[in-house]
Amino acid sequence: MAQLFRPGANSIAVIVIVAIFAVPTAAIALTYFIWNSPYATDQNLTRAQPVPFSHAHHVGDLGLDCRMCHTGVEKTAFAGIPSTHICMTCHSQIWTNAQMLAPARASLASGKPLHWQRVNRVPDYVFFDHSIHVAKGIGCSVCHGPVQKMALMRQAQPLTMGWCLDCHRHPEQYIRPKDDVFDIYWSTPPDQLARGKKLIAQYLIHTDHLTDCSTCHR
Amino acid sequence: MPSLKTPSELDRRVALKLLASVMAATMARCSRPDEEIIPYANMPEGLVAGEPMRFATTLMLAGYGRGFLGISVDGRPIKIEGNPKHPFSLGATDIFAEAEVLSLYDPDRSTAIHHGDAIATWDEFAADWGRAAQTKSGEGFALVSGRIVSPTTLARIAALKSRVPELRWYRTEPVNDDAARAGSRLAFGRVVTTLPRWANADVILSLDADSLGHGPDELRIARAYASRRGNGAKRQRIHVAEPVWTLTGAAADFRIALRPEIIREIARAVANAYGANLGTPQLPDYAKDFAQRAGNELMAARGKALVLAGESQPAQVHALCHWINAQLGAPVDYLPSQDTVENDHAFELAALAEDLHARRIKALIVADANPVYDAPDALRIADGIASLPFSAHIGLYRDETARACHWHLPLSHALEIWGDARALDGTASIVQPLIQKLYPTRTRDEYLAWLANEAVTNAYDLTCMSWQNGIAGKFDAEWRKALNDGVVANSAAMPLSVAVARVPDLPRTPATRTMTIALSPDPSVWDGRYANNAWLQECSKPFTKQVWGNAVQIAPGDAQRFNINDEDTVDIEVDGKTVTAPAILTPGQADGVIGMTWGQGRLNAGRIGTGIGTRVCAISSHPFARALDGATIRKSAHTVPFRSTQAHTRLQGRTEDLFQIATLAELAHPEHPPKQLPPSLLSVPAKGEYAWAMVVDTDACIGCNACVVACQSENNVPVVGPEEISRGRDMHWLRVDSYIRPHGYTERRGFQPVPCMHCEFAPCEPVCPVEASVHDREGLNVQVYNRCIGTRFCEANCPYKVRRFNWFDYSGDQAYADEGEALKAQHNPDVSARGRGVMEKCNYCLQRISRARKTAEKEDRKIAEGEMVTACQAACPTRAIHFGDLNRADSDVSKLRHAPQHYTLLQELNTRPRTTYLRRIFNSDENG
Amino acid sequence: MSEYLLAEFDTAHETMDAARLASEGGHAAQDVLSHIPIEGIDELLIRPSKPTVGWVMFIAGAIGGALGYFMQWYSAVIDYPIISGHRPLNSWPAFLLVPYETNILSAAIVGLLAWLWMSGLPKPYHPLFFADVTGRAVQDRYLLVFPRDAKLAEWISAHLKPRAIHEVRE
Amino acid sequence: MSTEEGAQTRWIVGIDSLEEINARISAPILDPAHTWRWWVALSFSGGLTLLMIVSVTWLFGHGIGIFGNNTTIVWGFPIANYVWWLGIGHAGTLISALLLLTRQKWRGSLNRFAEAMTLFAASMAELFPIFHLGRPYYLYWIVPYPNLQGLWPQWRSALVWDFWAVGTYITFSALFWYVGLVPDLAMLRERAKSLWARRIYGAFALGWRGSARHWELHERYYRYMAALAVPLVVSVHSIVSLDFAASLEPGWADTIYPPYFVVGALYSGFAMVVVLAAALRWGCSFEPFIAVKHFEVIARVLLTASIIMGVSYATEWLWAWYGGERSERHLVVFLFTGPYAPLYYGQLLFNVVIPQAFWSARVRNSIAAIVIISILINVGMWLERILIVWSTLSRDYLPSAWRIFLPTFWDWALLFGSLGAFMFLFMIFASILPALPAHELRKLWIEENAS
Repeated sequence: MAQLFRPGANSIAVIVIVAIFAVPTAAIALTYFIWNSPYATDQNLTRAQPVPFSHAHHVGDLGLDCRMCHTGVEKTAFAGIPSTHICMTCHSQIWTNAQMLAPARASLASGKPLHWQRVNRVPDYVFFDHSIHVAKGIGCSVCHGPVQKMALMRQAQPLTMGWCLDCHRHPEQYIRPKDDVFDIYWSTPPDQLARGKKLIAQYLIHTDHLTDCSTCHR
Repeated sequence: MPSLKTPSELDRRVALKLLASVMAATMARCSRPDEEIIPYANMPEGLVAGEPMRFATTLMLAGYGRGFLGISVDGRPIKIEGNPKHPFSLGATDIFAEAEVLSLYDPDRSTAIHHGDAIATWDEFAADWGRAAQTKSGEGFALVSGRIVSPTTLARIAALKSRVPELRWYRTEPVNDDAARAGSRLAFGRVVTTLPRWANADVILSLDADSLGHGPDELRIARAYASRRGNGAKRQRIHVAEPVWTLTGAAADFRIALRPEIIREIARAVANAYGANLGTPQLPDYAKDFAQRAGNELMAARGKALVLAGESQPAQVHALCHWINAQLGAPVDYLPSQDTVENDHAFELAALAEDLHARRIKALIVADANPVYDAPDALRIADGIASLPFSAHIGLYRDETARACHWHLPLSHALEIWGDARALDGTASIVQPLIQKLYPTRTRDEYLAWLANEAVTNAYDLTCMSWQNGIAGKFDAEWRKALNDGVVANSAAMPLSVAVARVPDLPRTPATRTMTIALSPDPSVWDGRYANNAWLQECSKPFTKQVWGNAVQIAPGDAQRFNINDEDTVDIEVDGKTVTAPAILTPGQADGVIGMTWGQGRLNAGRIGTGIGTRVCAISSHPFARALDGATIRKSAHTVPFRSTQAHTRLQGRTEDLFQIATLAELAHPEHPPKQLPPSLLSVPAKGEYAWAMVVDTDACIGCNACVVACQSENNVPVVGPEEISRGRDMHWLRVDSYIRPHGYTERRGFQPVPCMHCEFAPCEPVCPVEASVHDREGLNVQVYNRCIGTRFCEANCPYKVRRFNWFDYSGDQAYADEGEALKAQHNPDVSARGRGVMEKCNYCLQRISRARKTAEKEDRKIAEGEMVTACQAACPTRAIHFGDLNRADSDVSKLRHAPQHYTLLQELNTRPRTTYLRRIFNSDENG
Repeated sequence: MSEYLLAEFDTAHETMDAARLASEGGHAAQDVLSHIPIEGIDELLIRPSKPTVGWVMFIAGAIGGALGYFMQWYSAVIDYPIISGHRPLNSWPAFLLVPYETNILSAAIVGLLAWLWMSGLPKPYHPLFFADVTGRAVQDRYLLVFPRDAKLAEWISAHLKPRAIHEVRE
Repeated sequence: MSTEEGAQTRWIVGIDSLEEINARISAPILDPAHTWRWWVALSFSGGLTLLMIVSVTWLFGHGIGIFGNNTTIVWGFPIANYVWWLGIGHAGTLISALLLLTRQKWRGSLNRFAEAMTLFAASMAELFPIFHLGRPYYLYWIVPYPNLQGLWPQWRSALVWDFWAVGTYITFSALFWYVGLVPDLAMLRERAKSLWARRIYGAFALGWRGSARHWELHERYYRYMAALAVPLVVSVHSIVSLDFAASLEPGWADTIYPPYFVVGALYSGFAMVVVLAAALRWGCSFEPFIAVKHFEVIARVLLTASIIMGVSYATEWLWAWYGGERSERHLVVFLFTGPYAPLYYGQLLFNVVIPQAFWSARVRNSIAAIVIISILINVGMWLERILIVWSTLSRDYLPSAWRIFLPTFWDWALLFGSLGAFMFLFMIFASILPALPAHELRKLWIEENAS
């Protein structure tokens, strides 16, 4: 008798001891990786919309300005989802009988609004304000990506707090001249950092306050 | 203020019916359900989604209108603020105005016509009314209402009278001015409204006149009062003689507590000094000193001296005061009374009872009044109504009177209606809706117009009709301006020139040995009409700090005499009727006087108000009497809990350094130089772009609680309910601490509003393990709710105990009284609703700072001085709360920080608060 | 294939004497199995052990403590400086407590691993367990371990006078 | 202490052989003779454990509003329970480590179960701060871990220190305890009857053979751990005391707190050791190992600690008076005259007055008396903990914030539930693991019988 274990038990014992340390570490790392992945942040997810509105067509092909439909973006926290009325200013003239626009026509007729599925969102304890970002030279495409290429709207950035902080800590990486805010084709110039710093000074942005909790949470 | 366009005004509200806030409430994030965005089908013109808009409107207290601004977001009224252009608001609010926005969404509001207990249709009511109204002359028809000074409503009553000529209108307001009316008749031979020009008085003697207490004139007087505070020569001196504490008494420089019948002797003493020759006043020695000093000072300040009498004093005292004021050349205006009914209120109520029991009434309409609750039981109003063939009640709630009547018709809330009102001086203002009617209700005018068979029965048209003639010619522009300003220009009445014919007689009353009950409206729920408002029920009363109930205030001497301890439950008996309530010992109250308040003990108020407290109005056979003699007091066999938010109003230990007091004399010659900041190992923080700070002037503060309710409204502060209060929990971000300190033959009282101190060396921050309590660069001590895990270390380590913890989900699933979702419509969308297990506290209205900053930054400028106003600051009728940027040397707060009366609460702890105080100053030559 | 001779003794004293004799006789024992520690006996074995677990723990503790401080300093000063009651960003007095604990924790954990590593544990399977008497060694016996060798067995029997000699074969 | 006497007489009596030691220590595990008393005790403690589980379920469902805490007394039972339990734990470590380093022979009879007591008490202790959280599911935020918010714990908070201290303490105690257990697990591996029991003990014994190298490293590591344990244990309750002392509050912001807490911890812990020792001696027939003499020695320790506690209390009064700070002074008056005064007098009576009975040799040699006094000391120490929390928060700087704490059913349920769970765990421990260190007792027996 005497031996309780087979020789392989020695290796297993060592593996168990290593695992006691390795498994939790790996689990934390994996969790972080998954939570930060587009899968968990809902990035690049398109959602079924009542009307399959294409930014690629309206912005990319037709070259409409963002503010044409998102009327509140310069004035209010919410950029604003256009009312059916705004859709129909054009579509009462063109594509008046298109099948895909039937819900919009029904909405206008009944006065019942369209129910769009939200694509970009932050938690309700984050008080994001479009107007101030737009006013201080943060372009639409910084957060919303190349909408002119999106047939269906999708979330282009992770919208996590860490992602927000990246810009709030170093806005010079992203800031652009106010005139270019709505230019979806704007690309970062090679001397962006120098330009960005100048713009920060020019726009009187107090960067120290940007990472205060109270900037976004209250 | 946004400009308003009249006709499309209505379009806007129609659209709001389809309201779809872009800000759909997000659910808990963990499961991330899909979320919808619902835009407008057709965006209403002028509306900016998610942005607050302000509309001028009018709210009524005791029938008189006061102009306010309603703040509305996405079509939901969320806040009431003062209207600077209205002379009876002057930009400030009181607790009742602030709380109306909660009443609007009250799920207990009546939403349907009732016949008995059953829901009925309009047609059924119309048929019954048709039958009742068949007699052409309208014999036996009666209308009961409170005080009505609205031109449109008066026109409706006139119209109703033309339909039923025999209509008898009983106008009876529970908190009324009967004594003043009688005194005015005695002095001038007619009823006039007396409006003191408080700001013009150097010396004021108040004979139990609670001018700074709640009422339609409070805000106007409070502002004038504030303009004469401070440490300079402009300061006025106030003498008050009163039986129980009032806000005016607490604000006085010299105060004396006397039984009501002795107070008139003071009037006699003062009048004698002017040669009235009314006989020797019978005063105790200390009262003689008081009377002499007050009399001398009044005399010396002739032309700038004022004497006022309160409702507890008989007509003769009022008349005598008019006479004294005439001798003094007092700054006081006499205006025609807006209340056109000649009879007094108590008389009308008694008449109603008599006519009911004498069967002189056959059909009764009660328009927004609650006589069944208000009237003493002895009048048996409910029995009288029950015996009628037809009775209908129009009201916001199915209250006591509604249940006595056959019919109940639901009334629209003031924030949903068109209408008009006049203020005390006749200033007219329009009642403008902020939201379309939430339920199928009608306004008082609409009901009356329908009952009168008028052609027009729509409130908007009715209101317009009243003013088309009044603002003749250029109606459109003037109307728009009236809506925009919240005041109809030049509508105030001209002062009358009246004279006091002769020295009124002042009969002596035999000194009674019995206990006298001094009655007053409840400081929180007024005459009971606000009893179902949870904010007001949980708004602690200025002196007792009681919430959710009413108490009996007795002087410590009497307590000893009757062997009653603090918070014992007592029975008060008068005229064979008994009420039971907890007793609270109140130093500085006159011996032999029991202080009680009306307004509680509602039987059918709703989920919030029913059964709270004791119905004091039951006991007297004299309706609305302010003083009842012959009361007895004894310990009760029952136990009624006393609930308060400050258990220790009678502070043990030394409080001199907490609530600091100075006399004017001391400030002129300060004994000690102002305290230097204690040294600290910590470096003085570098100031950010702004350095926000608050200075609270305890000298200006009158303890009216407007700031408390304003804060609650602005910041989505939940109520916790009586059970939680009994467990010692409350949620107010801003509390008003009450201090009392013996002084000579009386006590000195004061109020200290305590919001978060926003300490620079905040003790709460380093103890938070997760950075939920942190500083921002502008000096705000902020609480990040979504980061908070609820260790409560911050509150444990807060020397000021200003933090509030959500023990339960007070604003969600575990809300008091479980009233459902409707109340959430009131929530300010700019402020997070805090969930269970999270600490919260005052953040200097961070949402307002944020908004101000963004507005300024978009214009590439800094926030201007005075641009950023906190909710409490905005509400304060005495402008006691100052807020601003310490980085500006010329800002209000920077200057006040150098005032000689400036001090820091618990300075020795060296927490370096950003909220600091100004001392309470007594205008006295003595020291201490 | 390890094969052993186990010389069994009753007391620590006897074991010690036997180990000394064996060592002097040029047949130093490979190991001792005993139910209680015998002080100084390892010097009489073939490969006297020079355990350095103390140094390992010291270094691990020092590194753990330093990492503890670094973590705080990096997070509070470099990564996300947040104002907390206007205490200095590098609030070193307050930051000493966590390193104190990480120091002890690292020393203890690394020490445990070092103990296991140096002791050759865990070894649930070991040739010596083939002998039943090994089981007694953790209860009340003392065993000197020698390589299996018939001549050596005789020498042991003659010179060390053990209570018994056991052979271990796999 | 009693080194002199210890040298004169034996600590282990009535044992004839090493095998008897092994047999006696293994008996409760391998040949349990469970009497009805044992089952009653197990069901009683199991029932209380169930009560704890119900309480916690209720707590998580309804929120911490179910406790008696209020706006200003934001801390209540859970914090007091935490401090109390953790304090109890400290005696185990100190007995084990300090007595090892000072080569006290009476350690051997106590250290194993005292360390188990440490583990269970510390486990009970660390549960309470979790129960007390408003949002316990976010507890992990006080741990530095990679996160999407880019946030870290706030290192200046005593609660973060607590986390590291208690986390280290529990891990450390478990290691220390386990390392000491290994040779005994090897013994059980050999003595257990069923193959599976042998394998399980065998797996945890790691293949311990008692080789010279094993012993050499074991002794060294164990001794280094003991050397680390003493500063650790002092730091843990010092840090716990900083939950209060690193504040601004009257009655809390005292420099005396850390030593006062450590002594208090030792005091309540030794008292709990007495109770457990008496239970084991009686329940497991460990009379030969746990002698009256052991109790006598602990009684002396308790007496010393009670005097230190008395001095500490007096120092607080002196401080308040001499310091002259209004709030501090008022707090002392409040303790003596306020609504908590009966509790405060209880605290003084149980912690300071009654233990003075230990001056009497007769009391010191009566196990029953020592056990009763120890229980009273534990009650007294709990009162001290709850009063530390209550009194300061009830009487803060601003009188407007003065409140009184009224405990609820759930406050008590969780306290007694944790006592039950502790007892339950301890009974389980005593039935599956050797409650006394057999190898150390064998060594001691050999030493004592060498001459």
